[in-house]
Amino acid sequence: MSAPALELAGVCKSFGGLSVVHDVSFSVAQGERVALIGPNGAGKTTVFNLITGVYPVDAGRVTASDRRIDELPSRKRIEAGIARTFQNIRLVPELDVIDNVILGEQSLCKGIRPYLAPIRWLGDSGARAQARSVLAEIDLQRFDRQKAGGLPYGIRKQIEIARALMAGPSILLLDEPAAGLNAEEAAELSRVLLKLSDAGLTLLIIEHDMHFVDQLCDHTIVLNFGRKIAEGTLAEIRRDPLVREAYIGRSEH
Amino acid sequence: MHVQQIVNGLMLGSVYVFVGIAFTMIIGIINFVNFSIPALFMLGAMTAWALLNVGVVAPLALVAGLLVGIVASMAVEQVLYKRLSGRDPVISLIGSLAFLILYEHLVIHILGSDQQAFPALLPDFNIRFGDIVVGLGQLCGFAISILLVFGLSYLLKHTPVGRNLRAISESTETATILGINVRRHVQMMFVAVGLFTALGGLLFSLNYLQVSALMGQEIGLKAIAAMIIGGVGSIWGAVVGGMLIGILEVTTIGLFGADTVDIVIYALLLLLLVVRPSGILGGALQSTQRI
Amino acid sequence: MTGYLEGILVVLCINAVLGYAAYLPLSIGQINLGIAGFMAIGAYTSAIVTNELGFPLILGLFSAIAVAAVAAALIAYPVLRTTGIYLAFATFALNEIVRSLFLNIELVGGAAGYPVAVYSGILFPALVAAVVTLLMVYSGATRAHIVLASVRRDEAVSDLFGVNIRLVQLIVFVVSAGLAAAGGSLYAHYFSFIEAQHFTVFLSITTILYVVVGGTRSVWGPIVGALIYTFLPELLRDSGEWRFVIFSALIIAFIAFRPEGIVAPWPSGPGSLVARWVGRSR
Amino acid sequence: MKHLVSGIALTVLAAMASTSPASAEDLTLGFSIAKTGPFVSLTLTNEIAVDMAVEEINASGGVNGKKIRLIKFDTGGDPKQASIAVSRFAKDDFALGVIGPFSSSECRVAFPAGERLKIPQIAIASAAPKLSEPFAYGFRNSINEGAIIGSVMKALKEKGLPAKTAAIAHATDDVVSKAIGTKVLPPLFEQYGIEQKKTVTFQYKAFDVSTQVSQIKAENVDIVGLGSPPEAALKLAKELQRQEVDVRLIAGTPAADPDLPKRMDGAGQRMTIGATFFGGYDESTKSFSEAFAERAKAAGIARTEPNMYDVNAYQIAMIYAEVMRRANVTGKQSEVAAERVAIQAELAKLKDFPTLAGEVTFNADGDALKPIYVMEIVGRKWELLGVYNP
Repeated sequence: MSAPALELAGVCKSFGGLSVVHDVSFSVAQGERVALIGPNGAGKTTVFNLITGVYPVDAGRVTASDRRIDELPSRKRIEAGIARTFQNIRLVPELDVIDNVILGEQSLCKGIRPYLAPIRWLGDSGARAQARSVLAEIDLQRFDRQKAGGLPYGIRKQIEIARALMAGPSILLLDEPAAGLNAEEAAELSRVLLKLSDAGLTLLIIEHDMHFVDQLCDHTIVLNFGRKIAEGTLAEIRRDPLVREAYIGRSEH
Repeated sequence: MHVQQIVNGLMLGSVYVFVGIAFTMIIGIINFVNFSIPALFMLGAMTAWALLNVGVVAPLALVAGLLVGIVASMAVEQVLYKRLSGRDPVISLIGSLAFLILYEHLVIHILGSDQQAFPALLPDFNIRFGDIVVGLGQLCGFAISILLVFGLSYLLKHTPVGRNLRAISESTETATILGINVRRHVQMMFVAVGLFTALGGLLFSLNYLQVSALMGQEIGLKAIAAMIIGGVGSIWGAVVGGMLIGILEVTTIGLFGADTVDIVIYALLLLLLVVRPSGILGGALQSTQRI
Repeated sequence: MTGYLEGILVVLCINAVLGYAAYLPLSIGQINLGIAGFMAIGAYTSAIVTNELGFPLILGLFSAIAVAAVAAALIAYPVLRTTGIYLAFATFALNEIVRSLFLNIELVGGAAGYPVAVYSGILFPALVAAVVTLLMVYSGATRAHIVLASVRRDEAVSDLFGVNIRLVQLIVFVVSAGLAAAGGSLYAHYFSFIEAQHFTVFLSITTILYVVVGGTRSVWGPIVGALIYTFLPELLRDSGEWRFVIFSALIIAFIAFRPEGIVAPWPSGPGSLVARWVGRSR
Repeated sequence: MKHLVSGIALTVLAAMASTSPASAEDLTLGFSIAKTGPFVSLTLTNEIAVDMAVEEINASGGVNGKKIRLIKFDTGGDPKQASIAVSRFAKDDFALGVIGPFSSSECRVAFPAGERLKIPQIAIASAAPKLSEPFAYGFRNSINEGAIIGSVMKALKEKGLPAKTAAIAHATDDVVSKAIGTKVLPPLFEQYGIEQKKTVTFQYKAFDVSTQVSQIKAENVDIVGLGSPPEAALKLAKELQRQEVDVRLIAGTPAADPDLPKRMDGAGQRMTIGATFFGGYDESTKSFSEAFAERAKAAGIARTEPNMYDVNAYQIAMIYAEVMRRANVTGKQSEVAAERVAIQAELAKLKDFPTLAGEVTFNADGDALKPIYVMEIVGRKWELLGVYNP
């Protein structure tokens, strides 16, 4: 059994005395599709930020394929194969879509040479070709020359995915990818993610749309008030009283 | 002779305190970097001079100076703050600089660029203790600024308006949600700063008996240094910073001559910015990291 | 080429090079008020090496750029610890220190200024300005432009995708100093005389203002800004002092109604107003 | 973007077209004025004096039967514009010579340009020492400060006025003031056996000079040698009055402003300066002042009394007329280069040329030698102490 793609062990984080993530441990195997669910404010996005190094962990360890990454600066974590998207869109609106995607492979550009090629004028070669192919994978290549700022919410969400894929990650962290998509768009997205996963990409997805999770993920972790309260297949956690209580509160009888 | 030099230093410092407070108030409370303040200082003085020159009676000319200062400050609010509210302070810095240059050239065109003698309204605007001479203009300026600092601290801590202003300084969005009429408070701030800075210009003219279209620049640059050294956003910081620069300038001139004054003051400013950007007293009014 | 236009074109070349020196920091959201200080370093270095060491013009230019770049690299560590308006204040203090230093160094004439023997004619400034413009426009097509726009819009996300923010800021600071020094060298060798009183913080401020008008989000912004800043006063020549009033009013109008400047990739086109309001409500 | 650039190119052409072509029969002179910018209060009226001179010359038949045509260009006191003015006068307007530029900082940039283009320039107010020496085509119708303040010292000695101990106060960031304070005053004090005490310095735009005055007060000297522009002289005098320091200020041409006594408003009593013009000296200066005052009122300018720079500008126009007559200049475009060289030669050997307010000579450095009027402030007016020839 190869080392898990991602493993959290006893991770804690508190902001000024308020404990937001408390002793969370879980692991995501290579090629697995895991969902991270829980009510708002459960600490899901904070876990993502701890994995990607937006802020340091207070305690515990984060390892990616057996390499400890919680001490790496945030800039280096993407080189450990961890790419992500964001809950609220964080693209560069004044740049074309294709340029936004090209930024994704920034971690692979070493030295001065990558900055010398006039990629905008070279038509379809080098960085632009690769970016266009990544966009094609999620059927967005028709937007490549448009400004990222002027596009609808759903499209911009998926462009963030393309940007993350551009970094050639081994594990992709998706923060509510289905939010703002209609049923048909969500189905299309999950079909694309399934194809990527079959190609070996590990997925960890924060999501509220249970139908989307059901279609896509085989393993689910539930957080509530910063603690892991359940883990397992979607069917198992549906029957778990703790989960039901977290979502719909205790019955009065 | 040193006593006179210290008095000179304190008097000089009180000018920087006056304008420094105006800067720090508006940055501290509404996070707006208002570089047009030196122009408001000049507009107050030049308007009063122009009217006195044409024979307008003194009180009327002085009040007119204050009004022009207020109107000019309101224009900055209308054109810049209203349109840019919430945008990053870098744009407000650039916009207010443009206003500074506009007001200066406007005055140069209408009233000329050379330095004018401000008529001595009071025969001898000084008090003398033995051979020590103390400028009355700066003394009242200093007294007014100390009064203002106490007044403002009281207003901010114990009055509803103060509470609203502190809410706005934390975040304009939450203040709006809480039902505070942010626009009215901001306009009030700009009026207060316009009035206060123009008053500073008048007191300066009464004491130094000289005005010019570019008088704001020299004082403005040093007042900004005073605000930063004292601590951006802290009113008491502006007082400490202003006095420090006044004394520093006097001692540097005394020891090394005038040509090293700029180097000493701006080297201190740079050092402080790097080592302790929050200044001597720290941004009391508002978290400095946000700017 | 008439005498009048020749002089104006050289001023345009200098304004363009200086514009790019102000544009680079602006393109990552920084205000560098020290441009005039580095222009002074460039002007004096170029003048000294050509006057005293007999360097040819081109070597004068390169030594000006080199000395300014090294000075910027040395001062960068402390200065770049500051951000936002603190960086603006730090560079403004830096500018005043450099200017006062030159005002008091007798070797370079102190307050009396320093004559420059080697005259450049108009071809040299035009060539240098053209090369600088081409390089900057070329950089607009490379990955560098993408990284700069990304650092300006969102440093955190850029960092997460592997951009070394500190390194980008350092490179921008040093290159901007080099460009300002080039502008200083061109000024020195065409006008044959330099005095420290010329390189005030208000020169940095007016440079930044016309680049903001031109547009800080496109490599063409500084060129458009320099064209307007150079030719508008000439057109209003007979209106005397009014030309400065009109010019500053124009800047305010732009900053209030189109802060992204004339040449702005987005929002541009008919939908821009709607897009802008959407952008603002974000 | 495209339409924008073409728009700007069009406007550039319009700006060029405004320079009218030189008609054949005129003698063209360029006039580099600083109508906007820092010197505006001193330069505003130069135009009136030069227009008066040109009208006078053209009315009396012009030069060699041809009229003088004036091309005016506002430099705003900016050195870059002064250099552009010279290349425009030389290349576009085929001018034979340039009246101006005004200030030292403009001359330092315009003189090298004039030297390259081989076109003579006569500066109006530049007083920085040794500025025109390296330039054959650069002349200055102003006297170096050493001669001016030397005459002031001579007047003090002759009148037996108290001058045993002296201090120096000079601005550090203005080239002329610094030169006066460091290179002119010390040797003069030595030459006249005056014990020189402390030197205090200030920035010319500083608004507060109380520190410096307190230092002077501690020295209790008879006279204070001053190197500073009019504004700083005003500040210092007022502060001396405020701190009740009784001392005589002596200064050179930068402080020579006819309105200074009024602007002093009672301060600066007995301040003594040297200048190259004194309104009430003789009939010709009085009639010039009256004619000047009329035109100044008509133009709505506050100051109606001519200052020495107006007279310098007037003299420059007269000098050009004289040297063009001596070099029998034709003004044809083909001859313009040779005629400029001839004018330069005539200027270099100009000696005792009689004009308003005395005779003018150009020395080897290209600076003017002419009578110096020493005057002191009494009440709110200048009073003449004496006239001295350098």
